[in-house]
Amino acid sequence: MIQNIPLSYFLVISTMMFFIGIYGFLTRRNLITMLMSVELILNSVNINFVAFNRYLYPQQLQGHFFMLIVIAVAAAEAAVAIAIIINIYRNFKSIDVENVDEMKY
Amino acid sequence: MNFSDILIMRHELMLTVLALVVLIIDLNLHNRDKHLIIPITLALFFIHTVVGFMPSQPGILFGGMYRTNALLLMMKNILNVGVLIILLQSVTWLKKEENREKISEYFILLFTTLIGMNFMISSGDFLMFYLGLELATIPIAALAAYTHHQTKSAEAGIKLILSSALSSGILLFGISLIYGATGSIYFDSVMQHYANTPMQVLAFIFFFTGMAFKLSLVPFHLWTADVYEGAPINVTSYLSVISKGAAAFILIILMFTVFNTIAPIYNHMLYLIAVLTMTIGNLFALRQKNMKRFLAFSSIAQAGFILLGILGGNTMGMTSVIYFVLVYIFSNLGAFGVVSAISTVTGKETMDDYDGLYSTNPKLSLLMMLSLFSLAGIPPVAGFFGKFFLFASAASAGYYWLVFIAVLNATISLYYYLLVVKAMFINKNEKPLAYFKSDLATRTGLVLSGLGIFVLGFWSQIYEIINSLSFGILH
Amino acid sequence: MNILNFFIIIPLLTVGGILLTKDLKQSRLVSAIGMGAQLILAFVLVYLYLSERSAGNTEPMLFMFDVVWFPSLNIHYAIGVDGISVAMIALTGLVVFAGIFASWKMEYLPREFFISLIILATGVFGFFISIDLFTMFLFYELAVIPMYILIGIWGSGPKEYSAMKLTLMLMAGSALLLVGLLGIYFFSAPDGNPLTFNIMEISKVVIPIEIQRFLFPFTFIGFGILGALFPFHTWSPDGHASAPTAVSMLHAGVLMKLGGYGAFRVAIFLMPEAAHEQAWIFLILTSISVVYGAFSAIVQKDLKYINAYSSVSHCGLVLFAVLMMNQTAMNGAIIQMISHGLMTALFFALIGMIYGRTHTRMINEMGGLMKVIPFLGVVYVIAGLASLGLPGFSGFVAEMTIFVGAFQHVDVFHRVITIIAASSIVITAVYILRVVGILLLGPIKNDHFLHLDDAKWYERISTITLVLAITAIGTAPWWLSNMINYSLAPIVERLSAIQITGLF
Amino acid sequence: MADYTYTILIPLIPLFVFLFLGLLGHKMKPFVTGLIGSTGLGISAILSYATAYRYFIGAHVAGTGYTSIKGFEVVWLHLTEKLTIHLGVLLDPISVMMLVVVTTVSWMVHIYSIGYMKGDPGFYRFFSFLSLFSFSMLGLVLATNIFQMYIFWELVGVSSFLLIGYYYEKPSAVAASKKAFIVTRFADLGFLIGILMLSFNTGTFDFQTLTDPHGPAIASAGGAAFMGMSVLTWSLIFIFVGGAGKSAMFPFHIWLPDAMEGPTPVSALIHAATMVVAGVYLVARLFPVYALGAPDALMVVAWVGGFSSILAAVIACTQTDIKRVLAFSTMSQIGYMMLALGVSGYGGEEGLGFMASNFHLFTHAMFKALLFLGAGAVIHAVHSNEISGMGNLRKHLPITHITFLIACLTIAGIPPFSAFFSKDEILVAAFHSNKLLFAIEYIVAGLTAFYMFRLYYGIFWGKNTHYHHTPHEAPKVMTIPLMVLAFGSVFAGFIPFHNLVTSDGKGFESHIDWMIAGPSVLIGVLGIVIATVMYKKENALPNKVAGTFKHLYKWAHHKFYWDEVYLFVTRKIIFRYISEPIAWFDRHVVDGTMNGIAGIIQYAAYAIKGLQSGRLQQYAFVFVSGAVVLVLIFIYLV
Repeated sequence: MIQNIPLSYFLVISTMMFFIGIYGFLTRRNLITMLMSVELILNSVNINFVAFNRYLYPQQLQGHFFMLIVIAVAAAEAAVAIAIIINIYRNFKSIDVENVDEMKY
Repeated sequence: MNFSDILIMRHELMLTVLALVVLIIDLNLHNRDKHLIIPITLALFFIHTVVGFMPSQPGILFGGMYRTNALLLMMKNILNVGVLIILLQSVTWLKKEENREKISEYFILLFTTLIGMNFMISSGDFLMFYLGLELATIPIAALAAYTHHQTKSAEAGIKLILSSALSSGILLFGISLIYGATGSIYFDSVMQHYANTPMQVLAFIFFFTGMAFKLSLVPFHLWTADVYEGAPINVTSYLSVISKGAAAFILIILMFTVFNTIAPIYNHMLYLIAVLTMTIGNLFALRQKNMKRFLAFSSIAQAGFILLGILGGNTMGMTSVIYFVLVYIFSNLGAFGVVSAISTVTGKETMDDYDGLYSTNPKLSLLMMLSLFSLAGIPPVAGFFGKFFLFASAASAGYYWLVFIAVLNATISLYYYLLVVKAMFINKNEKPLAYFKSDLATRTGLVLSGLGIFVLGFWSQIYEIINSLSFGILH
Repeated sequence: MNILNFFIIIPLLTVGGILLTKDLKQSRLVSAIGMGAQLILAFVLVYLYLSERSAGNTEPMLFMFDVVWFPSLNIHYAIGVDGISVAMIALTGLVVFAGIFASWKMEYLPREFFISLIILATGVFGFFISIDLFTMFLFYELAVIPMYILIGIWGSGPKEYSAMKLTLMLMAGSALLLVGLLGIYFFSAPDGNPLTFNIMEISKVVIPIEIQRFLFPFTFIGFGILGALFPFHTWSPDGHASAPTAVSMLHAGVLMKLGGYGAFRVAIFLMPEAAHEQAWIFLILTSISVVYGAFSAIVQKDLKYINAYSSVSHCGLVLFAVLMMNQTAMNGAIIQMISHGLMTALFFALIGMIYGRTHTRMINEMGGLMKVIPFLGVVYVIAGLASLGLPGFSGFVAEMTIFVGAFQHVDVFHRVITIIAASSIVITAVYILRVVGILLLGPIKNDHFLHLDDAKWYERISTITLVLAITAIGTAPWWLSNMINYSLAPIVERLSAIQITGLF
Repeated sequence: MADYTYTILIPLIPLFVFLFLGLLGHKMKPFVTGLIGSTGLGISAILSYATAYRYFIGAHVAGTGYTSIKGFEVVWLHLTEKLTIHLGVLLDPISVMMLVVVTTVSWMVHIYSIGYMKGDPGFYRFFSFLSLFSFSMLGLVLATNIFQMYIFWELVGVSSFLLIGYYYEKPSAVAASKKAFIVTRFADLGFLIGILMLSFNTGTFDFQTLTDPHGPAIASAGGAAFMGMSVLTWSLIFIFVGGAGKSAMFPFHIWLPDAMEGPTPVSALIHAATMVVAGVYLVARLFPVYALGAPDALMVVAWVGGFSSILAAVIACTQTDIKRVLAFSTMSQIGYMMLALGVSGYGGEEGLGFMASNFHLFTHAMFKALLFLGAGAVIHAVHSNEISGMGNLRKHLPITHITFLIACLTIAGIPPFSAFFSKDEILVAAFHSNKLLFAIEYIVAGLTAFYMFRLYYGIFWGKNTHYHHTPHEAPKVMTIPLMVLAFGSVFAGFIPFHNLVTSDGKGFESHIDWMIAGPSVLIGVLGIVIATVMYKKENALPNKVAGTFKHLYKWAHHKFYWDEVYLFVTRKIIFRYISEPIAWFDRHVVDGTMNGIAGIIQYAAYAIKGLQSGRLQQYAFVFVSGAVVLVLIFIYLV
């Protein structure tokens, strides 16, 4: 069944996710949403890894493991990021990224 | 694989143990005795640094994910020494009342990132590299936000973590494409398969932006100044020196090995980015009044110089980059050490506060001046040698105009370094910062960096060792 | 131990000694002893050099000493001297010695002052003894940077601005220079030998001409900026005007000579083919320097500016003569460097001493000083006469050697331009006499000046040392000239191996 | 060949005296310094006389020509393979003659100055400067090569500068000394260029080689040409420019009248007898080259000399400062000498002009020094230079009066005073060469007699001036030199110059041509008569005459406005239109560019600060665009 779906479909999906993630990162004002956008990017990477592995190099597992580790790291990253966002909320009373521009020039 | 094999990961293992020991001690100490952690940790880290210099076997672990050899050890040792100086310089700051409960956090997070960097340097595949990179980045974000009650610190934290998340996302995308193109994440096999196809160039560029982020190359540098300014000063010096140094090390290894096949393309790119980085870094540094921000931009410009060595593309290039980073660590730590000492005692961080500093604190002023001269590349301090070798390696590849631009930029940078010198030595001030005496640790840290600035240049042995090791790697 | 190493060691020991001192009295004493020893050493070197030569030693460089420093890059700490560098070293010794005495009353931060001054001197000495381009460049930069501090802290007027301008322009010069030096290095061994920074080694090979065409302007302008080449000379008037006395002396007297010496020893010696091709451009620039500097000096009102522009003119003549590329003109260039070094040091010393008494450097605020400070007045006149090229003083010897030498050039263009450059001797007379007339002669304009003291003993030491040197060269030029000529011969031989073609 | 090594002492003694007095003079009594100076010069003078005797008579083999002898020579500076600057002593008829002139006048002036400068605070300075001058002048005279001559040429220039500006607190003296130095310096540039060209073409500085009729200099006459004249001609013209500057020939004459600001003995020594004739000496020194190699250049010499002599004579008639009258008279007489050289040929009778010129130089030195010293005695007595402040002094100053009268008669060319003979030879030479120049010289002879007697009557006769205190005769130490020089003026004419000082060293027969000499004496007498009518008794005639030639008088009185022209050139053109714009250009354009570069960098630093906006998403945007741009460039463009 999977053989009927060409690799390029996955790649298109992952690329779209990648750019949606970037778009979200650039446009969403809420810090949490920005973090979610990053997760989108990371997930697009995961799809890439898995797809490449499954289609092109089915005899090995490097892509799969990479995906697993990325997921784990993303979780850790999110944890630290959210902790800092809480800190931001305490200091700025807001989690709007537009407000976080005390240091500039 | 047996036990003795695993010992070739000595640095990483010891650091892990160190972090755990700090944690355990912290748990067992009463709240009012927390400051005892500081001397214990310093002593332990000192032992770690010394042990790190003991010779070790080159080898490969985990089926090629981890590798080590004399050059990589040397890089790690360089970082260790830098961290030792930073730890010494942070003692006064850590002893402050407000930090009492968080002392161990500082050490643990710092050691964790150092572990990450060590792994990153020793990585034999992209997976280990990525893990090391994230391990080296995420805790720093926490460190940047170390001072809870300061908005600036929190802002620095969020800016760092989100920017780095984005950049590592893009980097990962690059890695996934590399994997797709070559079918492997191991450096050795990627190197053999890497070719100049559009997809692989794209993959390389995405990968490179991630590294450029760490090295804060223009235009991927914008987080740098804000984070440096907001983070506690010692974290800033850690970021600007150790983190950047590690990134430079791994970048040059990867450039010279994995991506060597597309060197004709990335050389153009590096040329462009080097010019941009030096120029824009300098232009921003020109008008900074906050010392941390000032040093942030100066370190951006310095990163541009590092690219010159990579452009050399030969043993000389590699040697000069490593040597430059070594020199840069000492010079920048000298400068940051002074800023840190002053900032911790008086809370003053702007250039105007330094007016007339020489009349009250001559030694600090002298060290600051020498460090700045070293950063600017003025003899007889080591920075001159570092810069000269970088330029020489770029010239060896025929990039004379780039060298010219770089030296002109060094001249511009001299201008703003001299502004600080002028503030300290020339400007008159009714009320210069009062005389103060730093504690032993800070002074040791400052003296160490001062010594380094002098010794590294004249003692050609160091350069020669790096050179022979680099030669071993590249041939 | 090689005698030349002491030229580095003694200043460093002196700096160490000053660090141990506490106040002005001790630090100036230590400096005077150190630099006195250095001066004696310089004369010993001259003596040793001459006796080596008369013993029949025909090596181009004597007292060679060579230690590998960075083996992988083939960088050596290589030192050695020929007649030219010996002469320059003697000059430096004299000027530094006089400079220490000229700053005998440096009340503000004396230790720092003397340390910076001596570090500067170290750089200069090191530069002149180096025969390795790397160490040469290192010492060059080492000599430039203390200027910032010296001018910035102890200067006067818009000192921060001037110091910054001077430093940055000179550093920009060294940017050009660095490119040139690296280029020379990478083409120093076309036939596969290890690359080298050693001047004597490089001079044995011919750098490909197209490379030379690229590198020569970098190197020459790089050194030229320090030698006040038009239009890169503007650091000089401001810098000199703001600098404290001893610094002006050292800077105009010695540091600017690094430019001429380097242009000659590196740019032209190592890249003679390109030098021949491109000389005309720089000849035009230098002859502009010569005339332009002199004209500018005519209307200046500040004594130091007058002298600074005069230095532009005189140093332009050095580069001009170097570019003529024949033995006599180059010989003249070297003598001119020494002569100008001594004269201008003397001038700046005197200006400093006069300023210390009158508290103004504006000539129109002064007048008739000869009456009240006859010693300084007479020495000023002597310096002026030396500067305008009066026989009996060194300036005449230098200028005449240059003009006669330059006029021997086969090319008409070179001879015409020589005449243009020679016309500066009239303009020089105009501004020198103008200053002497307004400053020293005539009635006393200001009653405050009636009670000025004449020179103190330390000021006398400073000025008499220089006057003696100037007259010694001026009346007995043959030994200096022969010493230089001997060392020039191999260099000129290399230059004349090239087919000279006229421009017009 | 006789040994003349000792002649090196002649210049060296004054040098030592200079150094001795200059360094230690302020510790000695004034009179002692004067004595040391005079003694030193006296020894030099005696040595010179001995040398002259040996050279012309003692060691000379009768019947042969006078050859040039190098008494002494050392290498001073080795320039190129061919060109070497030597210092030495060259003895030939003209240099020996000049030795006598210089040492004699200088000695007299030294002695005279002991009296004249009495009480002056800078007494030792004055004597050391005088010695310096004597040294320089003797070095110039004895030069073996043209470069040595240039060296001492500059040195006499500076001693002249120092002596003119001796009263350095007087602004006019300072200005005059500056002017003298700069004008001559400018001319010296020509000299230098001439030397450079000459040495480039001939490969030698040495006079013996240069003046050798078969030497390289004359051989190069046919060489490359420029603007219709050979390079040799050009180089000799340039050299003559130097000579004209020193000898105050038109158009470099303007410094000479102002130079009278110096003490009068200085004027006598430097600006009458010795230094100003250096130009003549220079041309005479190179005369064979001029005559054989570049007759065109010689014509220039003749015309410049002729024009200068008449210009100066006209101006002299209108001046009221006695020293200035004498200064212009000097210029006029030197014009004579130049003209004589210019019209002369080479060898034997052809070289009459050469001989006449040197003859006149010799006699002129005597009588003009006498005139100046006499004027000095007058000034010493009345403390004024202005002729209007004098009159009827003959009773107060009898010795001065007599010697001055002798000098006036001499310069007017009245036989048997010495100048009659020398002037006559010049006129003869001019007559055989160029009638127009000859006519000019006749007029000048008349004018000379007129203005000299105008001066004479103005001082010693004329109106009964009332003096604040009675003028009295100068002391012995001043009058004795006057008498010595008067003796010289009277009898110098009988020296057989035509046997001694000739263009090729060989003597020739010469006799007085009364066809020419007669009218010239008459013209002289006419001038004296007119002057007597106008100035012996105070009357209205002079004003009337001045009124008649109003414009001419006004122009002549203002020295034909040459000073103004020079002022215009220096003040307006050089200062305002060259130097100031250059200085402005330097500060604002050249330096402005450098500052501008710094400004642009600063501006750029401010202009791009918006990049660092502090907003995270903008950072991310730049980051992503950076990546995208890199991708675009390196995938699609490269």
